Amino acid sequence: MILITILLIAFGGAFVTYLAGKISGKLRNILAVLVSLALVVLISLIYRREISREYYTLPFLNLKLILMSNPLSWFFAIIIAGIGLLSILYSLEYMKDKERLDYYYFTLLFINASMLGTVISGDLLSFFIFWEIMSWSTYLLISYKGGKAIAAGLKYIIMSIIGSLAMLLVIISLYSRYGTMEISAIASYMQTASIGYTLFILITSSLSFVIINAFWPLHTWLPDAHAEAVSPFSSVLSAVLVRKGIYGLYLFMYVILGLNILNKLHVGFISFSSVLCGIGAVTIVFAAFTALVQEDSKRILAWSTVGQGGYMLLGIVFATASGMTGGMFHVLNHCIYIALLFFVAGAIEHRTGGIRNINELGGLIKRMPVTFIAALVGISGLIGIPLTNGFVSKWLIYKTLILGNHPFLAFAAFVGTWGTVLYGYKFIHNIFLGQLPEKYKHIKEAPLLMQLPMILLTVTVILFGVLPGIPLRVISAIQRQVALPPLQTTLFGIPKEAGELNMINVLFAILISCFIVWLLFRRAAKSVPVQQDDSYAAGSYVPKEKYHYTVNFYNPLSKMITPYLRDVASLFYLNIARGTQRVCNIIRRVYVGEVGYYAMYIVLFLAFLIFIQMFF
Amino acid sequence: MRKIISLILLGIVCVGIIFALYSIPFGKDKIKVGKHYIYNGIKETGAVNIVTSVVLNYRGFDTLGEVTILFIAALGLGVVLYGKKKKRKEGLEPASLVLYTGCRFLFPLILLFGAYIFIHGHLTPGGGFQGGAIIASGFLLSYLGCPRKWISKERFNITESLGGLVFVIMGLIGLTIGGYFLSNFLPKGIANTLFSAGIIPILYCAVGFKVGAELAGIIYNMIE
Amino acid sequence: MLSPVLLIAIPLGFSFLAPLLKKGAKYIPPIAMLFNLILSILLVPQVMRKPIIVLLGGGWPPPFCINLVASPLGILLALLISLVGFLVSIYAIAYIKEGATEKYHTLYLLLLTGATGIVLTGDIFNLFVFFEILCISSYALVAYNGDKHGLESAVKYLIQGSIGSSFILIGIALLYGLFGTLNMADIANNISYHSLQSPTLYVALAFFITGFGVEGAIFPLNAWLPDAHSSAPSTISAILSGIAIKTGVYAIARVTYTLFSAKGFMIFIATIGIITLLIGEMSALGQKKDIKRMLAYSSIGQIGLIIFAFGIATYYGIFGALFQLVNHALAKSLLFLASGYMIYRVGSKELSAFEGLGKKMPLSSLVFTIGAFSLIGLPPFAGFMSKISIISAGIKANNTALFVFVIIVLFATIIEGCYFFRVVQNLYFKKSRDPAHNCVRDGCPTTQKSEMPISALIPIIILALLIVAIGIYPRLVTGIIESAAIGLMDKVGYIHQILGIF
Amino acid sequence: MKSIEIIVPPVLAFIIGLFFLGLFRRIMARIHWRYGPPLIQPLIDVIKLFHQKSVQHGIMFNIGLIFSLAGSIVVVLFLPFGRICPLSESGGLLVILYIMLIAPLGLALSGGEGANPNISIGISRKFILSLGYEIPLLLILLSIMTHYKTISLMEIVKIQQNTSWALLSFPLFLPALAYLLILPAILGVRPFDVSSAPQEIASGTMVEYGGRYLALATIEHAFSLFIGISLFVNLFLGGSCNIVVFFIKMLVVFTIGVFINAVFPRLRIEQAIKYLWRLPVALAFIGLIIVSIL
Amino acid sequence: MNFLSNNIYYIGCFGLIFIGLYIVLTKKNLIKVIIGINFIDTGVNLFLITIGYIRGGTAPIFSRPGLNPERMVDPIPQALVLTTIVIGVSVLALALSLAIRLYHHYGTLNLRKIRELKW
Repeated sequence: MILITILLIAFGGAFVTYLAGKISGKLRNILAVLVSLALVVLISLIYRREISREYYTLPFLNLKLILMSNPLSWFFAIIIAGIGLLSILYSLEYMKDKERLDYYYFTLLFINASMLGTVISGDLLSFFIFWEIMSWSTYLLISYKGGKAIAAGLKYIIMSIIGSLAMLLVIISLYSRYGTMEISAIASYMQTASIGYTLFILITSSLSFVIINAFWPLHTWLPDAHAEAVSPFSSVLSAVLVRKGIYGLYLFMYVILGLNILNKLHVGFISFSSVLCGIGAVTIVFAAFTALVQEDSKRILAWSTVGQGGYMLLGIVFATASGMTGGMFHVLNHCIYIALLFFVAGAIEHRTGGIRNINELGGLIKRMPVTFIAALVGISGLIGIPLTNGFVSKWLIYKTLILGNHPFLAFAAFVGTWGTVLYGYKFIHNIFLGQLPEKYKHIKEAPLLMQLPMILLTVTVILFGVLPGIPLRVISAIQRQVALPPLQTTLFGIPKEAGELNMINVLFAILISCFIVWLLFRRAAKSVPVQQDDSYAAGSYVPKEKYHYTVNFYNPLSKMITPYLRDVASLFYLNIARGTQRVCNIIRRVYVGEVGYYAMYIVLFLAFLIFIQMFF
Repeated sequence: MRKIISLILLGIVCVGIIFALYSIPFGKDKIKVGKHYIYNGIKETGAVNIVTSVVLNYRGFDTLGEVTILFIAALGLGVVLYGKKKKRKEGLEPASLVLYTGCRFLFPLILLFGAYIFIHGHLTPGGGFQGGAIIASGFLLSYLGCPRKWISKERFNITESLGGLVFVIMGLIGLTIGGYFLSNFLPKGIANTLFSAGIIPILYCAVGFKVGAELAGIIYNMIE
Repeated sequence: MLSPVLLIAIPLGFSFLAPLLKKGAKYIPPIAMLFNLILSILLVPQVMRKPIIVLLGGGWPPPFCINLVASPLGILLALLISLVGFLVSIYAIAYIKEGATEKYHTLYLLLLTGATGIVLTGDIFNLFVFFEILCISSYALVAYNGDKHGLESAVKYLIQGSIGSSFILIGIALLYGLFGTLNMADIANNISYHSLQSPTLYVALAFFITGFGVEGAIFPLNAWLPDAHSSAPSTISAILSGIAIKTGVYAIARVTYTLFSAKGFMIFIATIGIITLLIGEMSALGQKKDIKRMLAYSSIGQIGLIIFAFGIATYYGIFGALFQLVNHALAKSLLFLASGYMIYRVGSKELSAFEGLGKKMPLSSLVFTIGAFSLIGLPPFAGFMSKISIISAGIKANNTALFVFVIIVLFATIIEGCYFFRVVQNLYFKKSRDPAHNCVRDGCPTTQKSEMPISALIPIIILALLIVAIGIYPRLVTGIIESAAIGLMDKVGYIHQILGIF
Repeated sequence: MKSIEIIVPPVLAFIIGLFFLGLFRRIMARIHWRYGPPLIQPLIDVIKLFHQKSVQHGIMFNIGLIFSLAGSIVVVLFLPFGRICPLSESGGLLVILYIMLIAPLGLALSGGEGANPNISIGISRKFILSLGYEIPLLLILLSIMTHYKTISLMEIVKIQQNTSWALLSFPLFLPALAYLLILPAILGVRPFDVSSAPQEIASGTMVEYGGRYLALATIEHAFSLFIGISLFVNLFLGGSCNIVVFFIKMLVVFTIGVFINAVFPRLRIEQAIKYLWRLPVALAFIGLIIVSIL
Repeated sequence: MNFLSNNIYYIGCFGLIFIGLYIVLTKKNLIKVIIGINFIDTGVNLFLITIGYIRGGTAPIFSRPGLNPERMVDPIPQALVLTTIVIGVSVLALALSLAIRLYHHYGTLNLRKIRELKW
């Protein structure tokens, strides 16, 4: 009963929150926090439960709705609930003086609820229903801000509808073939399906997941949507919602089809997995370099979200213990640090009055140190500096790629990482380092309620980086569920038999070396703090406004790569959209407005009917 | 161009019709349900005029619909012509005396004739619609001939409504008494006499009044 | 005495009464429709057990007199008609202010009566008569506003409609000439003895489909629809879209399934449906200005979907079609009603005038959104359930052509999503542009909320609640739809029930 | 014993790195037909700098630099030095790659805090340049790892010692060549010293450093020299069981690098990238293809 | 010739229908179109009557005893035609009234000019 309770609390909580908002804002805020807290608690309670199912009949087409919890769904559910809670907490301050807050909280809770629904549904129909609810409610929140967000939302919803319709096709086709929608039942039926049918199922369904996960040719909705949504929601979007694609792929590839079938799916060199790998690799590289030339803090993060998806894909496509673990772990890690980074971007936006262009900022480290640390740790996680969580998962993925003899994929992943280094540094440098502009001389650190989620996430990034064994244990349970060999783990990493990674050694090495260097540093002669313009201008006059070099930070490089970064896919879709519009406009001319023609249509139709009936 | 296309299309339809009509030879006796009416009509309805018995008894529901359609037309005309500027024909020359007198003379006769037609609908050719149309022509005459003697529209409306109501109420009474809507609950009487055929004359009277009023109303609306 | 004939007789009686009441006429349609609603709900359990055959006139056995067939299908549609009619009439009490109001209400009631008659009757000519009742009253009502567009569209509608009626009549005449009977069961009986080789039958079927297609708005016979829907008063648009064209579809289904049982012809019907769907949806996407016209095109699309589902010609297909029919009736009337007052408030049918209306008319915008989502087929709204059943029917039919059609349906859904989301974002996310532009009538202050009057709000909220309720708990309607679908499939049973009554 | 193993490599690296710095200036001077400074001049410089007062710009200015040096030290701990490799069991070559990021990032953070446009430009160039050489470097490393089917540097060294040097084995000489070609870029010396061009942007990242900061930066430079060269020795020259042999190998590689440095003029950043992405990438790529096919 | 004389009634009524259709399809004056519609109506009505006709039949009225029921024409089409005539009249009336109002608004009855509603 606990699963339906979770869903009821999630959905009901959203509605109650909305209604409470009509009474008082405070009540609404408290309720929102309570609901999301309750979800976290409830979901933590079902950890370690064995696979449990709850049946609810939908008296329609004789379908059963099944709710199911298993390690996979628990893993995603806790991410969803956790990030949901943090983003609600964050919103309390961030959204304080915005309008239509009832709507905002309602939609945010509603999205969380529907995402929970997708992961704990045990049959494809309820999966799809929750998926669709998720799509449109997300749309409602993406467009919340108006302005540019409208177009972003429209782009998102159209692509998402395309994806979900593809999925619908698959689901219905499975249903009409096997007469059931239960995932486990379909999984057993699919073992005997023909190759062609399996391919159809796999390709069509993955269209939807590729879209939602924003893999390369279908990524175009994401940067806009993430950049234009309000920041707490961007973090939800980027951390959780986008990763539903990974969940879906995992579900279809491993839970429904299973390894045996996947291995059969190839034509010569090209197999389904290799196509996905290619997509992943292209996504990584393309996204990393596109992020490099962005000037908008949230857009950088959005593109990084696109890129990091590629790593996850590369991880989970290879059904080896380390690859799968790496992919899944990367989902978790990415969710943590990208949420953190969006919180950072939001905090800056909040304090500077909506500035997202990083070139206008600088030197904020002095005013917002906590935010800076959060950003630094977040970016380190994003890059994968050792001792942050991102490192462990990337390490696993690289290892899989290299040892699995896929050096070119590994190369793409590495290049992507280097791109990440570049834009990650740019993010920090342009926002936090250097000269503090005059107008931001008096801004304050982010409010406490906004700091709290950031601090929590920062700690988590480091914690999982040093003690990767904690999440890895959960992930290995997922693997056991789909009969994959689980990866052996220790608390600090991977034991020697599975390829030795020991984060605690690295931690001590770094700490000790830092200590030694620091001692050296302390012993040396003292230094005097000076004004930043002093040393540069040697005392002579420099304009106060801005000499922090930020604009076009990687100018030579951008000049070189920009020609290759034209978003061909985006243009292509735009042309399709325009073309469709044009065709529609032409088609509508059928209704010419002159009644004689209309009458002629009628007679034409009659004649046509008679004609074909006479002669066929 | 348009004409040619039209002709081609109509040609195709025409071919189809020709094929279709092969199975329906002209003038052959192919009556099926109708035969039943012809043989049992008098017995079952008491009306000598089989058409009337079909119109008001066997297919009385159609007639109700038909009355409704006319009603709709009247209402529709009212809706469409609503708010049109009423131009009283000031400069209208009064009709000549002959015409005026003729009209006044003929008007009651026409009404009477119409009434005759619909009252005897179950006996002779004719009926409510025909009678109503004749009555309406009387009003048309009076409108044309005696422009000053117009009858108020309200009365038409009331007559219309009452006629319709009588039809429906008769049907409902039939439903309660006979068990069927529009069933013939009155005694059928002796065939070929005026007071025969149960409710058919009553219905025809209602129809006659209604149609007369409606057509007159339509004419009124159009003229105005 | 719960006879289904009262569903027709009582509204007719009321409508004859209405002109006598003058000012009180506006309360007549709600009362009559409420009566119908209650009656049809009461009839449902009875009908589900066994269809009621009502004899009219002298009570002679069929085929010798007109009979009504209160089958699950008929009662389902009658229920739908009275429900939508009831709600729309409540809306109309406040909405219809100018013009010949009592005539409006009477005509409105007659239109609904005609629709009820169409779905209940078992006689082909009687069907035609009720069809004419529906058509003629809608010609008049389309012109109700009295502006040039209303008149123009009414004239066009009238010309096309009367051609269609004449075609129906020719079809009837051909059938009558062939079989000498007008009772649908009898004709069906005869046709199933004949093999379908006779060219007369072909031609009659062609005439029927063309004739009913005009009212049923299949492409290319639907040119009247966008005009009429966009220029009629919103209540009438709602009824036309929610009820009138549905009866046309019903008639087509009745003719093809029961009368002719043209199994081989069904794939053609499905093709027509798909073409209609595509044309409708694409035109709606192309129509960026006039919201009512856009909704009208969307109606065309939805009708295409319904016809496609009928054309699948399996039980599931018919089930999906009927389900979609119900949902579309609810959702589209909701949309037209909601847009009615929006248009009234902003004084323009331009889509761009709706910007930022979500703040001024929050409830109307909300229900508009719900209706739009339901039409797109997003869960948890009603449209999702029906769309999914149509798609599953299409795939289950195991036919390559139908599979391709299903993909086209999905494509059309995307287009649908595009234009509906365009409106939704206009409502909610765009700031209203020019304050002066917004409130032309009523002189309402721009910042203030200007929600609809309460009597107009209640119906649309009820409709929205219904949509959500059906979406969450489809059992509300699926029971009767299932038996209706079975009834429509079961031609032999139909004939047997009617002709075997004595 | 273990503790000595941990202490020895950084200390040696410090010494060797500073020695290389001195040697570098010396050789350059000889090539330029002048006497250079004494070999221990860098050490003297460092000691001297530690006693000088300096200016600073904020907390990150310090921490970044500390991190940077610490990162380099940790990298050294990961590299097999002769037989000694304290952290060989903690993740192998992949970890090295990532920890190597700490040093430049730390420097960049520290420099970024200085807010001097020269620094920013320097950092920007440095990162671009690093992207430039990382691409061939990654290809090289990948081909090695793929070829030896391991990610542990110790293993790689061991296999080479058992068979033959990678430089001399068939497909791997291509990546080795590529590595040699990009070695100056890795070491940050001419022709790839555009990021710290003294004449143009006043030494770039170093411009605000003085006193202990400059000292630490110099040490860091020394370490990075050591890392770059020792990586080559380990990867392609089979490492060594013996510290002395190892040192000699490093010396040879270093000298080659210095000669290249001495004869080429400084490249502009675009030219550098173009250079790095042409021949070395092509070589490494071909190598990788061959490796992955074999 | 025999064919013609056998089917002259059919030819007549369908002739009317097709003429009416042709008018509707090609004429641009609204009044003419309405007349065309009326043509169609009339044709259809005639067709209905024709279908029920028996060669040499009498009206189905037993106005005096001794009429041969076998010779009577079908009463149903006659009843139907009664209805359709009324329908035709209604449509005609409505159409004409619409035409009147339309003329007020557009000042013309040319259907090619009355096309503000399109697309």
